Amino acid sequence: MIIDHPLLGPRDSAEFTYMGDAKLIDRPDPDAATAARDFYDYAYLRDNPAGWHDELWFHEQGDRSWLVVTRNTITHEIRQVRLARDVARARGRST
Amino acid sequence: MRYSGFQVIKQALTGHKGWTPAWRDPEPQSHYDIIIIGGGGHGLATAYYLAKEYGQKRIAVLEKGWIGGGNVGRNTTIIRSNYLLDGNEPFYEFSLKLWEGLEQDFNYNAMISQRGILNLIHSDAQRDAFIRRGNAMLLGGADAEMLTTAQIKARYPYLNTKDARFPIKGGLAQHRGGTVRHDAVVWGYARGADSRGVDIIQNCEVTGFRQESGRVVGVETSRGYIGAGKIGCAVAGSSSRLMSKVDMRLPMESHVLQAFVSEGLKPVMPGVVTFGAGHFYCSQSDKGGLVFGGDLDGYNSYAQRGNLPVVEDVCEGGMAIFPAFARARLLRMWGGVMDMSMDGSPIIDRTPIGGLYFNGGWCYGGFKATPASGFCFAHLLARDEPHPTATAYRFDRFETGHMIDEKGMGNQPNLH
Amino acid sequence: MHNLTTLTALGGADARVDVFDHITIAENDGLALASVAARMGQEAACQAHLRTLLGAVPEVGRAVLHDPEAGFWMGPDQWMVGAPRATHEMLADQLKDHFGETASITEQSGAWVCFDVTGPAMPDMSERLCNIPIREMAAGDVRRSVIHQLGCFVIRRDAPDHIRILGPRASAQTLHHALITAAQSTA
Amino acid sequence: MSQKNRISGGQIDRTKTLNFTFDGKRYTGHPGDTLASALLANGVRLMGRSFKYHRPRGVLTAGSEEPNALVELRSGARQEPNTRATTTELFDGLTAKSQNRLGSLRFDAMAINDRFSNFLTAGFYYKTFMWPKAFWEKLYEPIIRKAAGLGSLSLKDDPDVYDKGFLHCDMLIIGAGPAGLVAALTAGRSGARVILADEDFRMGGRINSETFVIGGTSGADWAVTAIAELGSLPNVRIMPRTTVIGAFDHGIYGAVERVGDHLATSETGKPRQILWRIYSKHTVLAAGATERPIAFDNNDRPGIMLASAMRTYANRFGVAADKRVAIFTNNDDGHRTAADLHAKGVKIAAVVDIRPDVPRSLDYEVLHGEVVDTKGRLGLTFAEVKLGDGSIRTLECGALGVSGGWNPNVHLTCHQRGRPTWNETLAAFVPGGTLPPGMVVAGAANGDMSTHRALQGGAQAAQTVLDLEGPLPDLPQAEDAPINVTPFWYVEGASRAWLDQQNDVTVKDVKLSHQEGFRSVEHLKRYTTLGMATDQGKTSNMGGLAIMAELAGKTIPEVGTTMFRPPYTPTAIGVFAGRHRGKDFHPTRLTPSHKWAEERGAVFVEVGNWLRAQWFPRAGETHWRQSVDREVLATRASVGVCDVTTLGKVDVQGRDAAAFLNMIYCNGFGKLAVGKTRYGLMLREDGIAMDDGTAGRLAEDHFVVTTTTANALPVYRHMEFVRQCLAPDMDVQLISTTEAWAQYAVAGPNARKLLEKIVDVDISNDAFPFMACSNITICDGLRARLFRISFSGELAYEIAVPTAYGDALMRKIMEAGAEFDVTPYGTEALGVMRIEKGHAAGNELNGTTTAANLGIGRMVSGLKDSIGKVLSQRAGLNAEGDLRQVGIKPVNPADPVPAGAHLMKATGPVDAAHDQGYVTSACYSPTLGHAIALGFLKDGSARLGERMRLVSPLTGVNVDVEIVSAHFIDPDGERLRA
Repeated sequence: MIIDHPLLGPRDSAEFTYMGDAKLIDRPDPDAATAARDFYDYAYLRDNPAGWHDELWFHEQGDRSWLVVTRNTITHEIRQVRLARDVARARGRST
Repeated sequence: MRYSGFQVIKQALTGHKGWTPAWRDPEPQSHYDIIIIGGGGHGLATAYYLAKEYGQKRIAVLEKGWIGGGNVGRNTTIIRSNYLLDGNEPFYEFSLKLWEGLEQDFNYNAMISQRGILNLIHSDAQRDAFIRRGNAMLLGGADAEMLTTAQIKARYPYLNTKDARFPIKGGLAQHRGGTVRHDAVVWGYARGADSRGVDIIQNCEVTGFRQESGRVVGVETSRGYIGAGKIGCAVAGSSSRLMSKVDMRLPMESHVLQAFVSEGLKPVMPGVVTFGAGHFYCSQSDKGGLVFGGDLDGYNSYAQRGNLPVVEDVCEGGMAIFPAFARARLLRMWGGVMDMSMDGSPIIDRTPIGGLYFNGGWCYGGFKATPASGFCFAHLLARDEPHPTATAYRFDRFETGHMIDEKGMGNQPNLH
Repeated sequence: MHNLTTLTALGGADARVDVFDHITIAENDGLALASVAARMGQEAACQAHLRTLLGAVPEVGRAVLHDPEAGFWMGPDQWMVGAPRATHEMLADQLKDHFGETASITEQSGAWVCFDVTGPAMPDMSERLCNIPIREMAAGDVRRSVIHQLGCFVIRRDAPDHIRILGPRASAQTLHHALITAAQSTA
Repeated sequence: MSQKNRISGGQIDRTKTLNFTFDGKRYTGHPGDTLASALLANGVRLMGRSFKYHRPRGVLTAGSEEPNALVELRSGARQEPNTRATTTELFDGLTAKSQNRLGSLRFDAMAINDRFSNFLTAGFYYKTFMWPKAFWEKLYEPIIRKAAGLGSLSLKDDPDVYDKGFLHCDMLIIGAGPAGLVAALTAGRSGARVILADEDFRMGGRINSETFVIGGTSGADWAVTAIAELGSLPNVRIMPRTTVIGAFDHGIYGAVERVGDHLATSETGKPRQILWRIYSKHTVLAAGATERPIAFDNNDRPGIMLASAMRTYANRFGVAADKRVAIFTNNDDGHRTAADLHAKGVKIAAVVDIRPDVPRSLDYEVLHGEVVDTKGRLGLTFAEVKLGDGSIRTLECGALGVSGGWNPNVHLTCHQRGRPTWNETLAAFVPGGTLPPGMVVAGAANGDMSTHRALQGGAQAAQTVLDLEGPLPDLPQAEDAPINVTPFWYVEGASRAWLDQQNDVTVKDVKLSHQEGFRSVEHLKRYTTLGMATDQGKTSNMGGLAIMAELAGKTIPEVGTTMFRPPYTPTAIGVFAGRHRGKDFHPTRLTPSHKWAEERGAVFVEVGNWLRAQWFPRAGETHWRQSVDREVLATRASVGVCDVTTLGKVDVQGRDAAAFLNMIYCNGFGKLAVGKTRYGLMLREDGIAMDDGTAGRLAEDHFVVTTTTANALPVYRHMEFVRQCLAPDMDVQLISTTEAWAQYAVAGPNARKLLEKIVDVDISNDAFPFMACSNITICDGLRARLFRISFSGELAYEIAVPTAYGDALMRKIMEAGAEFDVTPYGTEALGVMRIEKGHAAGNELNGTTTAANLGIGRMVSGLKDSIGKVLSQRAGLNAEGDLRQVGIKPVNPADPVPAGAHLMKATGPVDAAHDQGYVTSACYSPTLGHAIALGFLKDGSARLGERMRLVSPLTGVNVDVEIVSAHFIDPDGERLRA
């Protein structure tokens, strides 16, 4: 597969390490009353869709960016690639 | 019809006119006591044991395509029970024991061949871990033997002990491990279940569940609504997709695993060998093909195909230990969609929804588990309590912290 | 001044050169290296310092081939700066002084082995080594890529037949062996 | 030996003669021949035996779809089984053997199977061999296995080398027939970067096999001219002998170039084959079409081949399949073979056409009818024809060309999601569904069967994908005749009609499969093995599908098609591995003192990709334990030095560096003073220990984090995840510096005295106490880092210098330490000392252990958030009586306490149900004079002093042990603070 890196352009997916569901960006509040349940959900339950999937790839043999890749798990088509850092900021992790 | 050598001769002499379909092709009835979704190895085995061991009647297996089209027909056919952890070893040993009597039990030659499996050791830490595992196997009633490099070399003289990057320092053998003709397992269970009255309904895709007051009462299918007292799901890589229809999120991801076979060759591999310093394992089929595989492609996938980097990775592993295989040719590669769980171990459990039961999360170890998985799932469906060898395979183990993590990789499914 | 002597990455006292018909592979032992990572909120200031140092800020995937300091882009807000070791043994300290609080500087001199590959068969050889579109790359293009499983930087230099490869120093011999076999296989 | 079937013409070089042997017999051929064409020229029809019945077989085809003519090529370590004679380029000195036979090829004892074929029908083995139970493995299976398989491996290490590489282009053109050549010319002239790959050694594809005229010249000559022009374009790469084996995601193609297979031996250093990963923006698939046979009784005798193959042998190779041939066809193309061979003087016994309105010929007899049977034990002698009026006619012929129509080679269109669609006119599948992105199909592969349409299709494809303006280029004149096929798959008969010749699947087998309910295409394939042979059903699948359709009362497209999977043709496993063999399997990482250690005769051990000194034997030491014991004792008595460069190092800088470490470590780092180091434990988010190490604070905003050797990469990746994804606005910068610094542990009571001779600073206990760290200089000015940390339990330091100075520093330490008898120690002594000290390492941090298991549960700070904190509190990880790390020692000091052994209560059952724990790490402690071990024991911390039984049935150990503290030496840490 080829991942169109937002900075570097097309790169072979073999240069990347995969971690899966981009929901892992949304780490729950450890101080919430529901933290135990929230972290269980965060760490273990996955949507695992057959279709479009936001997922984390690390450009290990490249610029060391974590990316959020929107990929179709049936066709492997890739629709969007973003820097995970930008996604994290957009999801309110800037504190 | 009972299969036997006599029958084969009789039919040959009478123009093979008497052979009948191995299983019927029935129209779905309006209601069954138990519906199994998924006509793979586990689903068919479940139906078989429900009928045979648990005296259940009015059972149907619903398969969206043709039976055996999923992972049971796409794996590398290895059976073994060389597990480490308490939650696993008794279950897999139960499975191996079931394999050992299976052909006579379901009257089908599945070519179960206990030619042994050997895990190569390449470092002292690996030896320590394998000794611990071998001891766990022996203490659990399975068989295990530690082999020296010389003993291994006697069996595999062409093993690379000359210039191996990671020298071979021995191996853990399970002689009762081996291989089985995978399709025959499907057909044997299907035929055995069918002859006990189970309806095997192919080309029947479940599109939804009908629920009444927190309980499932039937399934919507591509062939219409079918009512059910209980429903068991055994759909492997499609688990998340199916269970999302009842709004369940599962502790698993679907990943593609590739497998490979070479052209037919005269016998060179007596048993199964796994490389301990790379991703490669190999056996030789009765037809002569080297059957081999390695690691997952590594990304979520519902496509039954993989990509080139893993092919190369696997062949590099192969060449690392078997440089004499260089001129053998890879004939065919294919992929199966694995239900990779969060700790690498399966789930056989009730769901929060009444009457709905789940069997999945087999990662890439589902084939060897087929008999025990079917047996234990049948037990759960029939008795509403877990089979004694499968008590640890609970949904809630992740929430309570009772993971069964053989590889120690944590909640990273593609590393199990 | 200390009297400790260095070994090259290949373990020799002097840098090694291998000459083939159409390829020359030369170990380059004369580089001092340090990485520069902009501090959060100091990106513009850091780039300004880079500009004064190199004459320009290396863009994504590019090098600025400048003397005595040269630099290339490593990652978001991160660059590698190199200079002759003979004059810049204390490069990291020099850069710390230059960048002040605008950047985190990390000494990298010991982390890399450097090979200069030159000759008309260089593109053919590159195609056996790593997944970069060597024939489309212009002078100053930099690719981080994999050579024999090793993460390397490949820098296309000014001369059309010249690439510089920075690879992990501990695997210098593996990388060298890969280059030699590729040269033999190609040339 | 004369080439008795050699006729005029062909693209072979008759000025040179090549010698070769087949089954030990000498023959000659010419450059340009394949092994198959040369054998046929020499009158050899019998080339192999079938898989199951061991039927005599000859060539069926002239290409890579060949099911029958498989040989063991070459000898010795280069022996290559199952090699298709039809694609093997002849070279001087070639040797080949027939395979899958017991005895000679002519008298194969296994042919007895053919006599029992009625019992060996599809799937017979599933129904028998079950009794008695033990007999399957003891008797039946060994016989079956021995009989199965085709060729043999030499089982010697392949002496040839393989290479891999990457190519990038604008357009990949697969197939250099008329469509591919025109596509390449069109694209090449536009300046696009083009790769033109063809599996054949001669570019031109089908036109090399035909007598067609293209643009007023012979097709073969036109191809030569086209190739010459392409060769002059610098942007076009022409790759003959290159098979594109698979179409992978996003325009990545796998291709195998056979660089040396046509040579007697590859040049030194040059690969036999290269696996190319081709990255192409666009692809034109111009892979042509494959002719398919018609099944009839005994249609498998040597001499019976595809009509197009017969034409190829005549036109391209100048070989007549026999002096007297017949043709059996259902389409006009079959007649071309008769016309071409007749023109070359070959006697045409007759053309048999199933169509009533057969094309007439003045040159030979054309019959309306069907071939119903054949004769000839080792080669065809007669074909029996049932004429339209029902009468039988026997044709004497040594070869029979069969033409059942053409199947476009759609394979690569299906490697992803494409599913071919049915074309009624061609009675064949053509590309359909979702093709691989960027791919267009041209020529016969697209169902455009005439040369004219192929040329047009090729030009159009190139223009379309490159978005070129303007009209199509002028194309040369070429034939544009339709094939006019009438679908016809098999002739009803009483005997056996082969579909899959290699796997011996007959029409009857397909019918039986249907009768037994194996009706889906996949069931048919799996039950009968149809299409699973080395040719992957290229000539047989369609026949099977057609018969299934007929039996099911469906159309062929309703029955469906089986999946086409890579590789397009079988591919050597070696080429997928490329250079990654032997020592080159993985890179090797060497530490800065490697050369020095080699000089001292160190024994090295693989630790991941690192090679580390395991111990340093001295003269007179005959067992590794002697060396290791000495190294431990010497270190504990005076001072030792160990290369610890392999530990992972991550530079952490920024204003938020401390806050960041607070996040990744479960224990606190916020208050760590500058100049201090702290032990840190990282958890995974699931609360399990991930890695441990130290972090030293060199400045307010600068830490150096160390990781274990094994986890350097995953820990760095995890830290970047936390930085970029969880804390995107922290001011923290990370960079791995593992290889930037050479680092040595100097340990032992004299460590300070030694280092004082090297460092430029005060390292007295007051100035540089336990857990201090600092940037310093050594040896009058060399920059260095010093950490006062101890893995051994001794007074110890770790000192780091830039890697290039590593060798010099090690020599300096040895020189300065001479007065203390400084002893270099390796990983074994390192391991012994850390076990003696009770430090957890990789064997303890096995991915399932918690901080609590390690006895450091209190380290998980409750005062702050950190990765893994919440989930580490789950009940299952904090159960009463859970595993705790303990020390284990034998009651009898002479007994071993091996790693991997399990702990049982002193009395009571020894089984899995009563398992109490296990040994993680073990060694002989020279300090204590007996074996010691670390392990995990249920409720371990409450059981110190308990006598237990340690068992390792696997290795025959069963000893009494005592549970003790894991800190075997200096439990209060006096030494390391000294």
